Amino acid sequence: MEKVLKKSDLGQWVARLKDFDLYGPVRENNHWEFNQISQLANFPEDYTQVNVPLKKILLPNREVLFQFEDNRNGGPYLQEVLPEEREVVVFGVRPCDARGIVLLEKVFSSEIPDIYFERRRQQVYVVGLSCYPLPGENCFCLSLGGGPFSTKGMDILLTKMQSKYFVEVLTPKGEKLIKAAPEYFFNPTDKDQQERQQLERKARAMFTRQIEGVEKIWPVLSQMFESPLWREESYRCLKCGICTYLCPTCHCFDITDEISSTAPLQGKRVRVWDTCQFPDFTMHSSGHNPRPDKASRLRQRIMHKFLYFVETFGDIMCTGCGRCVSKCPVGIDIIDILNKVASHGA
Amino acid sequence: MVEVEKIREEARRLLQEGQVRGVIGYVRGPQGVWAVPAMIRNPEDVDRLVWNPTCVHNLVLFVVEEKKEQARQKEPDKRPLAVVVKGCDSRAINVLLQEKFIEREEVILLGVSCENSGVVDKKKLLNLVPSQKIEEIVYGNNGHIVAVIDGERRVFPPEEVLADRCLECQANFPVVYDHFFGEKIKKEAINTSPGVDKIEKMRLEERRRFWEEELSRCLRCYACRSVCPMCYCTECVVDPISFAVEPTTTAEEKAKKIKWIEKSPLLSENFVYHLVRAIHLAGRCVDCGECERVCPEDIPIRLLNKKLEREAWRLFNYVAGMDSQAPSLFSTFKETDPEDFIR
Amino acid sequence: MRKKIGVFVCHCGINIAGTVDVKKVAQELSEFPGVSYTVDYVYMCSDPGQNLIIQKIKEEKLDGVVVACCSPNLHETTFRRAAQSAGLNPYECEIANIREQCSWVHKDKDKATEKAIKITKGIVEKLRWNEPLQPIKVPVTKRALIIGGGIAGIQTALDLANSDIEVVLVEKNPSIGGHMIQLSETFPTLDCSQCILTPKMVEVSKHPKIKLYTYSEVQEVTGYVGNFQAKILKKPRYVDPDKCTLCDECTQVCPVVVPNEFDLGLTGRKAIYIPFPQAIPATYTLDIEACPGVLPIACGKCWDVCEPKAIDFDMKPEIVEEKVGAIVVATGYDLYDKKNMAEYGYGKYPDVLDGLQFERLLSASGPTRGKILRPSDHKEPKEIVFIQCVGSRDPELHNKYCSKICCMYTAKHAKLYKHHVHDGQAYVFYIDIRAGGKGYEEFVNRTMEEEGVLYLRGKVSKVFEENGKLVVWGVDTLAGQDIEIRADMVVLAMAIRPSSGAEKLAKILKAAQDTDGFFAEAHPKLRPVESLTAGVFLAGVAQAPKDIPDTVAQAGGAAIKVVSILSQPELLHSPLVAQVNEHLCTGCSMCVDVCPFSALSIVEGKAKVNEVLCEGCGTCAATCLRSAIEVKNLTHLQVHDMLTASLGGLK
Amino acid sequence: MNSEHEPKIVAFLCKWCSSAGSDMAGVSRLEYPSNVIPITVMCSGSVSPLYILSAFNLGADGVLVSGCHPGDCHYIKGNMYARRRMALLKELLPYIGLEPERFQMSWVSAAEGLKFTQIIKEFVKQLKPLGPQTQLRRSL
Repeated sequence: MEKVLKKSDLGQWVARLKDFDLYGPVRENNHWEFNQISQLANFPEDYTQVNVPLKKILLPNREVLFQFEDNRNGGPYLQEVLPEEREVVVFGVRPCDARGIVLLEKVFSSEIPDIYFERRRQQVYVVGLSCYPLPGENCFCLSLGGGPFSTKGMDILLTKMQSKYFVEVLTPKGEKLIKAAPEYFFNPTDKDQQERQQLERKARAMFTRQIEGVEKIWPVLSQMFESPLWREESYRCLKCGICTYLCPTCHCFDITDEISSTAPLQGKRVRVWDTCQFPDFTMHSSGHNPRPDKASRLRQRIMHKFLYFVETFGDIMCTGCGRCVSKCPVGIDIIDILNKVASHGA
Repeated sequence: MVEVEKIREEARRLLQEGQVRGVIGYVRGPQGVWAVPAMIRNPEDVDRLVWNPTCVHNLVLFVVEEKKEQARQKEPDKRPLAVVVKGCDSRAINVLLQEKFIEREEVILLGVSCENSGVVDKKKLLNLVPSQKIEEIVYGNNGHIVAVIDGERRVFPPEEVLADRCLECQANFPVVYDHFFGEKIKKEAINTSPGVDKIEKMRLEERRRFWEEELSRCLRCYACRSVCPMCYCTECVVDPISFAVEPTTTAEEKAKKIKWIEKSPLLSENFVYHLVRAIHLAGRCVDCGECERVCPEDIPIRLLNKKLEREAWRLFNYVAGMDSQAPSLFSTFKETDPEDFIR
Repeated sequence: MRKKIGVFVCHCGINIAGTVDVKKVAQELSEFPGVSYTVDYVYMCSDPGQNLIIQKIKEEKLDGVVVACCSPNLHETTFRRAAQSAGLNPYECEIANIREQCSWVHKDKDKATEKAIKITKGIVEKLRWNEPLQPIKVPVTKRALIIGGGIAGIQTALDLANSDIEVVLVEKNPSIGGHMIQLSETFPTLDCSQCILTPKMVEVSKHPKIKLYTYSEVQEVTGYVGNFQAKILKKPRYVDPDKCTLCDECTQVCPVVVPNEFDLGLTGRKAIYIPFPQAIPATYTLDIEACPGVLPIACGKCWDVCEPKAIDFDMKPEIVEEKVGAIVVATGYDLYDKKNMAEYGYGKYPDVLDGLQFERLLSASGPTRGKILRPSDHKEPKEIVFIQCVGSRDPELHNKYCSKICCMYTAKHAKLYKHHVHDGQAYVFYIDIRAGGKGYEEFVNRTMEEEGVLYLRGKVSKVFEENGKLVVWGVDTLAGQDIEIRADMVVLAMAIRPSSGAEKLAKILKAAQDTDGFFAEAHPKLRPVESLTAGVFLAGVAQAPKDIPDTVAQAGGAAIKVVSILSQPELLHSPLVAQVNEHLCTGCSMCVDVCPFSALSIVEGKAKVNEVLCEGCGTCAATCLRSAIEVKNLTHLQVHDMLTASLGGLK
Repeated sequence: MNSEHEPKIVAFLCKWCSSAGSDMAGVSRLEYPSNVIPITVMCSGSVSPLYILSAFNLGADGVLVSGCHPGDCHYIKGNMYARRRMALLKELLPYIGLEPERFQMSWVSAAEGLKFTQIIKEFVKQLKPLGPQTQLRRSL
C-alpha cells in the first residue's frame, strides 16, 4: 500500500499512537541516538544516522534471562524473566539498520527461536526513513544488495519529499499504525510517484564508496585464511569494541551471573554484549587463546560477515551502514579491506 | 614549521642503516585526508609518512604494543623503534620510562612540535564543513588550520577546529626526543580546563546528573582503555576473566579472579569503571586526549582525568610525564602533604 | 574445593551474650555458605571451650575455624594453638571481634546482633581464602652488635659474652665507660662509681668473646634479623695502642689545650690525650681537630718524644664489616643543651654547674681532687642551690617528660655536699620528689633530715650574679612566698636527651623513635626492650631516661632477648608477607619505592619480596596498579568478599 | 523519612592504631551507633582506592579509612601514602556528585577510643539525612 502524508501532519499522526512507546532520533552531544520521545513533529534536516543501531532495542546490551535463588528448603529456584510487554514504534530507521533486523532474525528467529529476541521483535514497529541525501560519507549499502530506499525489515518506509512524506506501508503492522489516524493519509498522485522515483535515482547516484564485485568476495575469502593482509590491516587496531558494538548485525554475547546476595544465594543470569574484537572473547579456560592477535580477530570479523554467515544463512552479515568505518578511531576501513580482498581474486 | 621531508629523511636513514626495526608514524589513511598510524619497516615506504593536523593519535600506544609483542617472541628483535612523538606523546614516553616499562634505548624519538597549533578535532571540523570532500588539511600561519575543499583553501582559526586538549595544552613540544622537528614555541593556554571549571561550579546534584547522563551512554566498548598507552596492564581490574593463566594454573587459582564490577553497562558499573580508570591514571595521564576522541558515545572522559591532573598539581605540585627520573605520584609523599580533610 | 568452616560463638559470660543474641549469630551463620558447623559456648577461651573447638575440628573434619569472641589481640594466639593441636594449620583459624567492636559498644540487642552477624560473616569470607602457611625460617648469625659502651652496652656485652655469644661492641668515644665512669658515688648506697664499673670495663677488654671498637661509629646496617651486616667506621686515633707504653711524655710536650670532655670543660686536656687514667682501651688518642697539624712541620713534638714510635700520623679512617644476628642500641644520653637554659645563667656564670659537672667536682679523680670548690675562684661554696627539673616536665618550653634520675642524684649531691662542707647550707628546689625505688625514699628522707638540706617546693624563675653571689629567685609554693637565695654555687639537674647520634642511628637501623627522640619500644609494657625493627633491641637511656639499676636490668633483658634469637638454629618469621603475581607484574617498581622495609626489589623485571624483611603492611598492594602484589591471607579478593558479606547483599 | 535511614558504613581500620583504638572504645564501654562494620587491615597504607569504590558499589552508604597519626605508623610511613591516595579520591568523589560526607578519613591512635566513637557518631549523624547512597550502588 502506498500513501502520502503531509509533512505538517506527521506530528498529528504520531500523537495518535498513544498506545505505543515511541522512539526516534535524538541529538546527544555530537551524535544521534534512538531515545524515547513523546512527540515527533518532523525529522530534523541534519539527522543522519543514529550511533547505536536498532539492535539496542531488539538485542539490548543487558538482557535478564532469569532470576535464581538458592532456597534452602526448596532447593534452587529459577524464574524466567521475559522482556516487558510494550509495543514500540521506532521512527527514522534507516534502510541499512532495518535490513540488520532481517539478518538478526536469521540468527535468533530461525529453527530454535530465541524467546527474548522474538518477543521484542514482535513488539517493535519499524517506521523507516529513506536516505536522500545519504546519511554518511561511508555508506555502501548499494554494494551489498541494499539501497537508500530499501524496505527490508520495515513496516513503513517514509520518504521525505518537497511537502509530503511518501509512505510505503509494507506489513499489517504498518497498516495498523496507519489506521490510528487514517484521515491524514492520502493516495499518492502520479506526480508523487515520480518525485519519489526521482529521489531514489538521485540517492543511488550519490554513493562514493563501494565494493567492486561483492560476489567475488566469499569464494576468495575462503582461500585467505593465512593471508598477510590481516596482519597489515590490523596493525593499528586498538582491540576496542566500537566496530562490532555499533554494527547493526553483530550479535555476539556473553552470559554472566549477577549476584545480588551470597547468603541466601540470589541473582540474575544476564546476557550482555560481547565482541570478537576483545582479546578475552576466545580465551579458553586453559589460558590458550585460538585468536591470540589482532590479525586473527580482524580476520574473524570479516570472515564471519562475508564467509561463515554466507555459508550458514546464505546472506552477507553486513548492511553497508558504514558505522565501523566512520567510528573506527584508527581508520580501519572494511570497504577498503573488502576491495583488497576482491582484488586478490582478480 | 615541521618539514615532513626531514622526518622522512631521518626515518629513511634509520631504516637503511638498520638502526631501527621500524618507524611508527602517520600515513594517509584509506578515508582520504585523515591520517592513521602505521609501522614503516622498509626504507622505500618512508615517503608514505605524513605530518599534518590530522595526526591525532598517540603513537606511544604502539610502542607499548610492540614491547608486548616482542616479549612473546622467541627471538625478539632487540633493535630500537623509531616513533614520531608530539609534546603530549613524549610525556607518555616519560611515564613509561618512569615506570620502567621501556628503557630509553628502546626508542628513537622523532619529536615534532605542534608549534602554535595542535591537532584537529574531526567532529568540530565536520560540523563546519559537513558533507564536502576535504582534500587536504595543513598548518597555516599563527596556528591556523587550512583545509583544502574542492580545490579551495579555507582557513580556520585554532579555537574553532583544534581538539580541546590542544587548546588547553601548555607544553606543545616534546620534553624528550632524539631528533627534533619544528620550533619550540611555548604556547600560552588560556585555561587549562574550562570543562573542569564548569563542573566544579555546578551544585552537587547537577554534577551527579551531568555524569549520570554522560556515563549512562557508555557501552563499555573499552575504546578509552584500549587507546591509552598507560593502560598497559596485562589484565585490567575490570576484566571478568583472568589473562594470567597458564596450563598449570589450577581451577582454584582461576576462581580467585575478582569480579570488581559487572560486565553489564549498568550506570553504577560504568561509574565505578570510569572512576577506577581515573584513579589509576592519576599522575600518569599526560592528557593526550585520545580516550575522549575515540569514545563512540562522545562521553567527556577527559574531564575525569583533567580533574585529577588539576588536583595532583594543586595538592602535590605534581605534573605527569615531565621527569622520567622522579618517583611516581603515589609512590612518594611529602611530610607536608595536605591532611585537612582527615579527622 | 570449598572449605568446611566451623563457627564458634563465645558468650564471654554476659560480656557478649548480654548484648548480642549469640544463639541467633550461630543460627544465621549455620546457613551461611561454606559453614558446616556452628556452636555457641559460654567461655570459648576456657579449657572446656578450647577442647570443644579441638573436638569439633576433628569430629566435623573442619578445614577452618572462626571464633567470634573478643579482640584478636587477646586470644588469637590461644585459638590458633588450639586449632593447631587439632591438626589444623594455625592460619586456618580467624577471630571475629564481636566484643570490643560490638557487644561492648552497643546497647540495642537487635542491632548489635545484626552487626555481630555481619562481622562474623565477613571473617568467614576471609577465612575461605586463607592459605595454610608455615613460618618462614631464617638462618642466624650467632653474633651480636652492641652500639654504645656505657654501662648499658657493657652490661649487655658481658651478659651475652658470658652466654657464649660473640659480641661486637662499638663506642664512639676513645674509651668505654660512658657517663657512669664520670660519676663520683651512686645513689642510694653511695658506692664509688668507678670502683664498681672499672672491673667490668676491664672484663670487656679482656673477654675473648668481645670484640671492641672504640672511637668508632656504625655507618650502615643492611640485612635483617639473624643476618645483619654492619659497616663500622674506625676513626683514626693516630696512636698505635700496641706500641704505646702510656708513658705520658706526649701530653707533656703537646702545646695545645682544649676543654676536657671528661670533666665537662672544668679542666683542659692536650690535643693528644688519654680521656681518663682507667680508660679502656688504655691508650692515647690524638684529637685531630685540635692538633695544629699532623705534619711534623706544623708541630710534631709528640712524635719527637715518643720513644716507642707509637704515634702514626698516616693513620686513615678504616671501615670494617661485621656480620651479626642481632643489634642492641645502648647509646645513652646527652645533657639538655645549655643554651636552652639561659635564664639560669647556665653557660654564662662559671659557678652555675650541671649535675655531671658537680659529679666531677665530687670525684676524687676530678678537677678538684674531690674538693667542692667554685670554678670561678676555687673557694668552697657555703650556700649552694640545687634546682631540679631543669628542662624536664615543661611541655611548653622544654621537654615534656620526666628525666627520672634527677630527684635521686640531687639528693645525693646535696648529701655529698654536706659531707664535704659541713657548715654549708644546701637548698633544693623541686616540683615533686620522685623516689620510687628500693631504698630511694629513705635516701631522700635521710638527706633532708640528717643532713639538714632545705627542700623548697617550687620553681626558680631566675639566677643572676650580683656582687660575686649567684642570686636565685624562686618561689616556695608550700609557704606561698617568694624566695631569694644568695648562693655561691648553683647546680642544675638538667634534663637528659637522647644521645646526639640517635636520630642518625635510628635511620641507619630503620628503628623508630618516639616523639621525644628516644628509641621507640615495640610495646610500652610487654615489649620494652625490643624496638619496632625485628632483631634490634634497646638498653638503657637510649629507650627512655632511667637510672643505673634499671639500665643494668634492661641490659640484662636485652641480652636475654638477643640470646632468645641467637640460641635458635633458625628464626621464624611471620608468613603473612607480600607475594607477587609475576604474570601481572610489569616491574614498574612503585612497590619498591613505597616499601617501608626495603623488602622489595626488581629482579629480572619482576618485583621480588624478601620475605624476612617484609612486615606484611600491604602498602605495596594498594600502590600496585595491576594488583600484582598482595599480602598473603589479606588479598584483594578477601577484602572484596569481606565487603560483600559485611554489606549483606544488594537487596 | 530520610532521617529514618540507617546508613551502612564500612570502616577500614589499621590493625595497630585504629582497630586497637576501637578496641579501646570497647574496653572503655563507650557507646556508639552500630552502623559501622569494621574491616581490620594491616595498615591504612594497604587500603586501595578500589576497596572504597567497591564498598560503595556493594551498597555502602559511607566509607571510613582510619590509620595511625602521622609519625606513629607501625610501618613507619604507610599512612603517609594512604593520605596522598585518599586526598585525590576525596576530591574525585564529590566531583562526580557523590556527597563529600560519604567518604572520610581519620587518624585514630590505640589510645583514642573516645575519638573513635566521636568520629562514628558524627559520621552516622551526617549520613542519616543524606539517605541511601544510590549513585555507585550496583542496582541489578
